Formats: sequence, structure tokens, C-alpha cells
Amino acid sequence: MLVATVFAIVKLDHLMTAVMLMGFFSLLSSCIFMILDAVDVAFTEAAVGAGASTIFILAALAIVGRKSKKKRREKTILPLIIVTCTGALLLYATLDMPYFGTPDAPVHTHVAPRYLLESGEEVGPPNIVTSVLASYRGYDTFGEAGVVFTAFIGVLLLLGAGTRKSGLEREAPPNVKVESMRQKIVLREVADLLIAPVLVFALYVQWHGDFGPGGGFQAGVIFASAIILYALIYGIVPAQKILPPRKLAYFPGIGLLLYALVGVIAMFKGGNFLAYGALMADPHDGQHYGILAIELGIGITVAAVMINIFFSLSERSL
Amino acid sequence: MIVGLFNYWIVIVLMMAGLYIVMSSGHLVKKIIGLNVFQTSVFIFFISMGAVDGGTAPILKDGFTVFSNPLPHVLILTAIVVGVATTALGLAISVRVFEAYGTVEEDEILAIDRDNREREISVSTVVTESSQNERDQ
Amino acid sequence: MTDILLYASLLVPLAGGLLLLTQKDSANTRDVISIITATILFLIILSFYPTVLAGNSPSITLAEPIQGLGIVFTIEPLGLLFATVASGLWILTTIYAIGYMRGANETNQTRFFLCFAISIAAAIGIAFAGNLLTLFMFYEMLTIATYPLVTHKGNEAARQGGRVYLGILMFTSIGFLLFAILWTYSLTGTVEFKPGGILQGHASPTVALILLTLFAFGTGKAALMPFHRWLPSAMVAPTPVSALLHAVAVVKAGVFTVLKITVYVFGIDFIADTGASTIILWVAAFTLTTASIVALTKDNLKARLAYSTVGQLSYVIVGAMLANAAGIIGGAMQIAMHAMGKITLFFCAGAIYVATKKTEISQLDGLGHRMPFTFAAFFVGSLSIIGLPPMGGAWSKWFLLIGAADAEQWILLGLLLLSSLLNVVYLLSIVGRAFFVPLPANSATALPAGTIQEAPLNCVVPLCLTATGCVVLFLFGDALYNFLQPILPKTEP
Amino acid sequence: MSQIPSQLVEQLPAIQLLLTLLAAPICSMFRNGDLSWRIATVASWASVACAFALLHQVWGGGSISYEMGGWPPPWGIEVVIDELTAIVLLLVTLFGALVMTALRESLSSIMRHQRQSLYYTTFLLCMASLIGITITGDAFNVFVFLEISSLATYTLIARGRDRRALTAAFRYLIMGTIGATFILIAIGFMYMLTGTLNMADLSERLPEHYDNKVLHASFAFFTIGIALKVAMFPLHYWLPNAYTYSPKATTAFLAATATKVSLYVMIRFIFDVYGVEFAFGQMQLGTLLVPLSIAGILVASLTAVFQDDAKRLLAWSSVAQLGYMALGIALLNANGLTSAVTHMFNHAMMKAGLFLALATMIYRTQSSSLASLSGIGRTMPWTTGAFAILGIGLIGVPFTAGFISKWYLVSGALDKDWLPVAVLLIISSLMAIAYIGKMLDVMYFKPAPSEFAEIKEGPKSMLIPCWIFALLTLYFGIDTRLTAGLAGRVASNLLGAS
Repeated sequence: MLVATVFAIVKLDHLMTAVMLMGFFSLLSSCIFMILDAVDVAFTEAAVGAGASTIFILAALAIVGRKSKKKRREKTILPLIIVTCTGALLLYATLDMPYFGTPDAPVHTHVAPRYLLESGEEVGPPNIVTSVLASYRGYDTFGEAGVVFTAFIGVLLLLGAGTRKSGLEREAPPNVKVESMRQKIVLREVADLLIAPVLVFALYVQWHGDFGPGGGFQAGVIFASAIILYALIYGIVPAQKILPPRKLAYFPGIGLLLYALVGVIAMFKGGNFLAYGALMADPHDGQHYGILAIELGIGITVAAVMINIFFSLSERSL
Repeated sequence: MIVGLFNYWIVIVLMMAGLYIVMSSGHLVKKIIGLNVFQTSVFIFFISMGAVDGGTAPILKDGFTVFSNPLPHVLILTAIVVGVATTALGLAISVRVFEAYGTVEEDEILAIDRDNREREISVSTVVTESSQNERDQ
Repeated sequence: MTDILLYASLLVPLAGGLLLLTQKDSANTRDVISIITATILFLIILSFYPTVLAGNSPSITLAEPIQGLGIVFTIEPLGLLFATVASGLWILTTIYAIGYMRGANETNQTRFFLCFAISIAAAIGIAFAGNLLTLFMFYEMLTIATYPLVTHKGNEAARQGGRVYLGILMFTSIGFLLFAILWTYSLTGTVEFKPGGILQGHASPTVALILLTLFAFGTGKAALMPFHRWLPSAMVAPTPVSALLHAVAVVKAGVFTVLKITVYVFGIDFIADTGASTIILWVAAFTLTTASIVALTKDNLKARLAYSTVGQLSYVIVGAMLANAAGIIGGAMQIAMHAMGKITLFFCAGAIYVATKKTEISQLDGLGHRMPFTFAAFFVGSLSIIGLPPMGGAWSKWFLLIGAADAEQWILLGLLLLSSLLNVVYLLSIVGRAFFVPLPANSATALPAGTIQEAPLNCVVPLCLTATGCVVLFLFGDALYNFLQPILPKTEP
Repeated sequence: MSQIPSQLVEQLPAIQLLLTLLAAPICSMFRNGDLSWRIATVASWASVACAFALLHQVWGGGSISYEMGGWPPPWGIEVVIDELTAIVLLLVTLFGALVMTALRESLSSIMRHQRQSLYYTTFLLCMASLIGITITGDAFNVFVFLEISSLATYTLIARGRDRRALTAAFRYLIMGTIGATFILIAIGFMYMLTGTLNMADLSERLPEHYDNKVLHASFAFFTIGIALKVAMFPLHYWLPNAYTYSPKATTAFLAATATKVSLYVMIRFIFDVYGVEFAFGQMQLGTLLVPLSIAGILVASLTAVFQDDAKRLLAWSSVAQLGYMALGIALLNANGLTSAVTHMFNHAMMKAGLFLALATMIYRTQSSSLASLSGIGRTMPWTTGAFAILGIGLIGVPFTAGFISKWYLVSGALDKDWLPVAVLLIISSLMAIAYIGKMLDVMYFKPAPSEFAEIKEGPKSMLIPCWIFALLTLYFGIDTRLTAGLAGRVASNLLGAS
């Protein structure tokens, strides 16, 4: 099914459908993640891949138009050769791979066992993914927050949400998508019903990351999607009235700083950077609160960034 | 062998399809879609690596002892976010490209640039501040 | 003490140059500084003589840019001779240049003297270089420092000349010289100058042949044909620069490099054994003959002198390539003798230009009576270049001929003699014109016969001094011979 | 050293990164560009000081390991600093800080204040991520920071004045992302075989898999991916446009650091993770790298000679110079590697200086075409003076840093008895004379176009960094303990590790 979807994308010239199919593809892969026991990843992929990415691309498409031109002939041959070579190389590699699902593959025997066996003791949260993400490899996650922040700054620098006066003050000119949706009462009702629970759900995901799947990233994206939904239905201008981009622009920085601050405090307390154990007298408590704090930092950053990017992209089409 | 590696093979097909879209498509946004597909397939590959037969999600609960490997999950969480960040930036750039050129087809852009260069050489004027600067003011 | 002086010898010209910059606005102070710097440098160089005569060769290491390879300075007779020539003539050139530049109203005089000072520093660096790396570094520094001098006038001709100048010198030095140095380094693991050479036992005759050829061609400053073009092109520069190029530093640095490489890298025994010098020997012989013939055809005075230089330089190369005692001594002496002679000639050419604005030989008719000192000096200089006693040039030519005879190169001997004959023709014909052909009657500047109209004193005095120098060198030929003896392997036990 | 609390010294690796990374969000919050600039400048110079302190600690050998989050490797992420790291750190911070100092003046004419502060933020992020890449000892962490730096770089480039900057940035984004994903695949394969991501741990565990096809594929993917990032010929396609259209002083920073850090990653992985024996013995990297890099050197140099835009010319020269470094690595002997590492530093310094000097000129002329730069030697003598020194350095004339690296490189080739390679290198140096000479010729001798006849010397805040670059070029041409001396030790370490 995945394969079919992808080939459809390859063939399709109508971008709108391609995007939809891409979203579908993401959704399918998140199901696969689910089957493969990667609940957190599935969650994120559904929210980010199927949700955020798709919406961004749609917003961009609203600006640049939806048709892709028929490809010329010479452009297909070289890519095909490269792709075939790369594919062959990959196939060659698979021949020596440990079979799928084998428990004694090196992946499962070297580093992972400590996470599985001792993270409950050392870090605390039952969700091992959270432990690894936030504590063992907290530095990676810090970098990841940095990536999001960088993308935000980049988009802001290039498109500049809220830096144009027009965003708030100008009357929204007739926009097909927004207009049509505003008139559809059913949609509106459903949306009204949805937005509040989604926001609440986002908060739940945020705090529940310790125990079940979820955490800052997912929560941030979900929170953002609620706002985006609102913006889609009521139009961007009212949404920006609630969350003025000028103010919103501070939040990614604040989130990142919050994350770093936790690490720095740990340093002042005599530990290494991001060594939450040093935060409090009891390393366990330290880990617990440290993880909570950084998850919050990530949540703030991600949510603010996603909303900002969406505003930036859709503002341009006004 | 076929069963053991089947999963990987599918992933490879997906990956290559994504890569093909990136390289063959002239439409900038479609390139980004391709990039997304390509990356997502790589994610599936990573996750496949971490799966264990009979395992369960790596959440500690009484009664479960076999978990899938959490490390790839963490890596892929990171990678997904990196992916969406790249997508966002790529879109921002293509929107700007559209505003500057009026098109997002690669060959049309190239043609416009070529025209410009020829004109530049013939008139040899100094490049004036671009439209972007005006926008900023 | 010697160490400090050695540092000083490099720093004095640089410091002097910087000092010049501060005195941009006051021409007099600036010129005085130039002269004082030059004199101090000369005295420092002279102070090395007792040490070297006593058989010592002090050495210092400045820095070590490449592991195991430092910037090393060593004083030995050959280098000291070159340094003496360069620094001594610098004083005279400075005095002359002040007169010339003011007389000709040149612009950017401060930059001119600054670059001049840097060039001298580079020349001293070359003279005292203790290994190939150091030598190469200062060699390039000299090229770059002289470039603004060559293009001093800043017009299209200067630019063209400068381009050829820089192009050829950089091309040969990086293309051949650097390559040869690196090759030597990888063959022997060292690039130090050692009496008796370092290549012995490391290179086969073929490799030695290629290497020596690379070295000789790589030293573009030695102006071996076909890489001599830069020298005539550089003639666009003001005359003091020509003097710098031809006598004081640049070409001398070139032949000095070849000589030094022959003696201290290859070792003359090694060259003699392997016959590595065959190609270059004949190229040099060809160059010296051809250049003399070309010189004959040139009407522009400076161009003729330039080709004369090309020819005379090849004498040095021939001396080096003969690879026997008399050849080396002759070559080394030729450096000093030619420097003294050629600088005289250039000073004269400049003086003529400043006084009468004439540049072509055919315009010189009868000027001998109007500028007696200048042309007398020109005559003396010519004799020295030709190699007639009682001028210094006689010694070097004499030793070179002996060297050729020793090596039993009879054809070469013939060529050397032929070339000397040509020298007679192309140099003395100028003097002859000036003294014996009457002034053209229609000359607009015609003045009553017997009126003396010399160039400014600043110009005339140095050229008289250098002319005298030519004679004095003849008297000291023996002393010079003894001084240079230590560089020969035969006296080494 | 003893006065400083030992705790601070221990935390230096983290501080190194945090200085710039934390300054970035702070900067983004100010709408006042000047204030942001001050913060950014202070942060970057503090970062330089930090880099020096780290260099001091590892000087003469030895390495520092810092456990992020307090978890021991391979479970946690380790930060490792040895001499090679320290020199690259110094390169990134020092040249970054210099460019940052000059950046304000350069930007003031083209951007509004608020935009400026965002721009500084991006710049800081780029610097921070490059530092992150350099110091990390974890393979996946490299990927994360590589992405930050890439995103920041795309943004920096896309802000160019010309609209072609946008297409250049987009092309770079596509190529860069493919490259990064390839690297990710390579890391995934390695992880699959060993179950670890820590570099030191990897290098211990990989040898037993040398015959494994997965490792072969991993190596191939890594090589292609990183070669894209390094812009190694023939994957250099994105570089000339990206450098040509990126705004003003930014090019100086990118040219100095981005590709160099990628090259550093390449050295790290090839020598320390995969191992020399595997990379060069089994995978025959040498047979691939040597002809490609030589072809790259020659083709790019030749292309540079025929450019009539100064920025584009220098960009092509960068491709050629990267070829020198790649060749140095491929020579696989002490001299070659020394040359690669030395040239990494030297070229970063010279190219950054050149681009900065060029930016100063463009500041006045608004164009980088050679025609509009003609005669600038007279109107802006100081800037052109610095440019000339740096250009001469790039050719590799003695008394400049360029000479040192070239000496080692040719020695390395001769050590292997590769006479033709040495000859080709010399030929490419001659091409360098041609293209640098061409620019200097125009700058000094062509008459200035009438509209630029009256332009003034560049602003001091740009001029001084230019001259610092120029003087450093001269300094490192004579005293090379910091560059070649250290690189020599690094080279023997890398080779010894095999």
C-alpha cells in the first residue's frame, strides 16, 4: 500500500493530490511504526508528518499554484540511473543484515540493554523513550530544539511573520480556501467542538510523556495544530489577534533558553551540562523535574515555531 | 531470507522512489514532497532495525519483559523534527522564489536567469538592489 | 655579537623603510634616512669580514615554519661578497636615485624608497640564506617587492612590463625552482647548504641532470634564455630601478642562487662526475652569444644594456657549470665585477636621460663633449664589462677563460671570446658616437660647443665613484681570489 | 591557570558550545540590531577565548572527554576534544568572530534593524552548530548539529541581495538534505552492526565487521553524503552559486568554516571511526579520491581563471583548494595529512580574509563584477592592500601561510614518488597565479569607472578584521607551531591509530 501511494506521487502532476497522498503516506508509515512497537514515533509522525508538514505544504501551494508541469524527457534518465545505483547499493547491503526482528542483533545487545533494564532505576519515567530522549541523549534533543529554532529563525528571516503591517491591519482579501470553509457551518461546528479538546489533549500529552507515549514535541505539534485549525476556519486575522505574531516570536527563544537553563543550573550545581541528577539533593527528583522542565521547554518552542511558520506561510497568500 | 529482509526491501523501494521525485521533478514544492517521502522511508528503516519479535513498546510496565529497542525511536523522533524543520525552510525559500520569479519550475527559473545574464552582459549595468530590499523598507 | 649583527643586517633596511613611511611629507628627512640606513647596513656587512676571513661561518635560525626546516642564515664568503656588493651599491644607488627622482619629478617617491629598502632586505636574506627554503622565501620576497618598482610609472607600458616581469619570475620560480627544491628535499631529506653538496649519493646522473636544469631555469632572475624576456620588459622602470635590477640585487640574486646551488647543493665534484651541467652549460653559452648579438641590434640605450646584462649573466652561469675551481671563482668574481660595471653604465644612461631626455643611442651623437664625466665613466664601465685591464672585469673574464680551458671546452672558449668581441662592438660604439661624431647641426637644443651640461650632482658623483670602483676592483683582484678560495672543495680537507 | 576554579575548566567544553548557542535566542529577542550585534560579538569573542583555553589544555597531545548529561558513553553523549578538534574549534570561533565584528557595517546598508538581529541569530546558530559538530564524539549527534548548521546556512545564503541567491539556497537545501540523509543512512548501518553510536566505541567494534556488506554500503553512503557537504569535486555543484550570491560578509564566514568543518567530519570518520585500513585498504578510497581531487583542482582552477565576477572566481578557487585538502588526505602519509590539516586552517583564514576584503569593496561599489572593481587599488588602497597580501598567500608564495601547506602537500606527493601529481600541483599553483593576478591586475591598473572614481576607503570596522586576516596570513607563514606543528602531531596520531 505504501508502495502504491508513493508511485502515485511520482506519477501525479496535480500537486494538491500529491500532498494529500503524502499525508496519507505519513499516516500509513505511522501505522507501521505502531505495528513495530514504536508508539512515540508513530505519534510524532502522525502529528508532524501527516499534520504539520502537510499543512505547511498546502499553505505554500496556496501561494505558488498547484500544477506541476509535464517533465521533459532528459531529466528522467539521469535520476533513474542514480536511483538504481543507490538502490542496488542498498540491496547489496541488506544481504548481510541481521534479519528483521531478530532479538540477538547487535542493536539489541550492546547499548540498549542498559536503557531497558536500568532506566527505571537511574532516570525514573516508565516510558523508556522519554528517558533516553530527555536524559541519556538529552544533548541530542537539545540540538533538536536548536534545529527547530533555527528553522523558525530562518522562516522568519525569509518571510517575516508579523513584520508586515498587513498581517493584522489589512482586510483579508477573498481567499478561496478560507472563504469557503467559513461558510460551511458543519465544519465550523465540528471545529468548535474539536479545538478545545485538542488543546486539552495537548496539555495531557505534554505532562503524560513520562508514562505513556508523548512529550514535548508531540504536545507542541498538537497544540499548534489546534491553533492552525482555528486559523483555517476563522481566517488568519482573528487567529493572529489571539496570538499576535510579534509576541509569539519570543516564545521559541524562551523555550530553548528554558531547556538550556536547566542544563546550566545543573552545571552550577556541580554536575555536567544537562545532568539533571545534580539539580536536587535526590538525583531521582532531579531527573524527574529536569525532564519535566525540558519537555516544557521543547513544547513551548515547538508549538510557537509551528504556529509561526504557518502564519508566515499563509500570511503571504493574503 | 526473503521473510527476514522483506521489510528492508520495501523500505529501499520507498526510499528510491522518494529520491527519484527529488531529482526528476522540476517543481520545487514537489521536490520537497519527495524529500519528505525519502526521509520518512529512512525512518521506517531505522524503526525496523529496532523491532524485536514479540516485543512491545518500550514502556516499563509489570508483565512485559521484551521491549523493542528504544534508541532508534529516539533517533527517529529527532530526525522527524529535523525533517519538518527542513521542509518548513524549504517551503519558505520556494515561496520567496515564487515571489521573485513568478514561477517555481526549475527550468523556467533557469531560463529567466539566463536571459538576465545575457542582458546584464549587453548593458553591463550595475546590479541594483533587489526586490527584497524594497520589501524590507 | 655576530648574531645580533646578522639580525640587524636584515632588520636595518626594513626598519629604515618603515621609518621612511613616517616621513612621507618631508622629502629631505626621508632621503637622509635612506642614505643613513644604507650606510649603516654597509658598515654592518663590512664588520662580518674579519669573522669570515678567520674561516668562521656564523649561523642563526630565525623560525621553523616547516618541521625540521628553519629559516636559517649562515654567513659564508660567497654570500658575503654578494651582500657587500648589494649593500655597497645601495648607498650609491640611493644617492643617485634621490637626484634622479627629483630631477625627473617622479611621483610616489616614498613608496619607491620603501620598496627599494625591502628589496635590499630580501637581497641580504638571499645572500645569507643557510638553506634552500630560506633562499627561496627571500627570492620570492624580492620578486614581489620589486614589482611595484617596475610598474612605478603606472601607465599601460609599465603595466605590461610589470606583467611580463612578474609572470616570468613567478612562473619559473614556482614552476621549476620550488619543484626542484621539493624534489631535492624528498631525495635527501634536507635542503641545507653544505660545502661539497648534499645530493652526492642521493641522485642518479639523470636525476641530477634534470634537477640542475630545473634549478637553473627556475632561477628566472638569472635570465637564461628563453626566460630572459622580463629583463628587457622591466626597462620601463625608472633608471635607479634598472640599476637595482641589473646590478644591485635582482639579477645578481639570480646568478648567485645558481652559483650557490651549484657549489653547496650539488657540489662541483658531483657535477663534474655526472656531467649534470651539460644542458645548462650550452644554454648559457647560447644565451651569452645570442644576447650579445641582439644587443647590437638595439638602438634604445637601456634595451641594449639590458641584453648586455642577459649576456653577462650567462658568464656567471657558464662559470658555475664548468664546475671547476677557475670557473667558480670566475663566476663569483663576475658577480661583483659586472655589478660595478653595469651600474656605472646604467647610472650613465640615467644621467643622460635626466640631462637631455634622450633614450636612443642614435641621438647621442656628440654628447660626449657636453657630458664629459658621464661618458668617461661610461667608457670605464664598458671596458670593465668587456673585460679589458686595467678594469675589474678583466679578472673574472680571465678566470672564466682559464676555467673553460681547464675543462677542455674549446668551443666554449671560442664563444666566450667571440662574445667579448661583440661586447666591444656594442658598447664602445656608443662611446665612439658620443665623442667622435659631431653634434647634429639641426639639434634644437644645440648649445655652443664646449658647454658642459651635466646631470645633477647627485647623479654624476655616484657614477664617477662606481667607475673608480671598476678600477679599484682590478687592484684588489688578488685579495678577492684569496677571499673566495674557501668555497672550493679542494681547500677543504 | 590555578586561579581559575577547576570546575570552570572542567565545564569548558559545554561552555564552548553554550556561549554562542545561548546568545542566539537572546539575540533573537531584541529588535535593536545594534544591541544584538554587541551581544553576538561579545559571545563570539568569548567563544574564541574558550577555544584558546581548550587548545591550551590539549596542547602537546591528550584529549578531554566530557559527558553530556553526566551519562558515561556509550549510553550518554560524549564530547571529545583533542588537538585536531581544538584547531578546528579555533578556526571556527576565531574567524567567525572576526567576520561577526565586520558584519554590522556590512549589513547596515541592506537590512532593517530587526532583521539584522535575526540575521545575527542565524549567524550565531551556524557558529554554535559548527562548534557542536566539531566537539561531539557521537555519530548521531553529528547529524543533528549538521542539520542546524545546514538550516542556518541555507537561510544565510537565501538572504542574498540577488534573487538568484534564493535558487542557490534552494539547490543547496536539496543537495544538503540528500547528503545529510545519506549520512544518516550510513550512521544507521553502522548502528545496525554494532549497536552503538559513540565514535570511540564504534571504532573498537567495527573492525570485526570489515567484511560485512552493510559496512561497505555504510561507507559508500557516508562518503557520498559528506562529499556533498564538503563540495568535493564533482559534487561541488551547489558551491559557486551559493558563495556568489550569499550576502556580503557572510560568504567570508561560510567559505572559512562550513566546508572545513565538513572536511573535519570526513577526517574524523574515515580515520577514527572506519579506520584507515578499512577506508583505504579495503574500500580503496585512495584510488577514488586521488584522481577526483586532482581533476577537481585543475578543473576548478581553470574555471576560476575565466570568471569575470570576483566572488564567483573566489568560489571556484575554493573548490580547487578543497581539492588540495582532499588530496592531502588521500596521500595518506604524514606530510600529506599535515598539509590537509594545515591547509584547512590556512585556507579558511585566507579565503575568509579575501571574501571579507571583497565585501568591503562591494560595500562601496555594490557589485562584485571585476569591471566595477577596476582601479579600486587607488580609491581603497588599504582594502586592496589586504586583499593583495591574502591573494598572494593563496597562491602559496613564501612568507605566507599558503606556502607552508603547499610545501607539505608537494612533499607528500614526492614522498610517494608521485612525480606527475607533484607536477600537476605545481601547474595548478600557476593557475592560481593567473586568477589572483588577473584580479590584482584589474584592481591596480585598470582605470576606475567614472561612477566609482570618488569612493572612499571602507569603514574601519571592516578594514581592521581584513588586516587581521592579512597579518595572520603573514604570521602563520613564519611561525607555524600552531598550524603545521600541531597538524604534524595530529597527522601522526591519525596514522598511528590505524
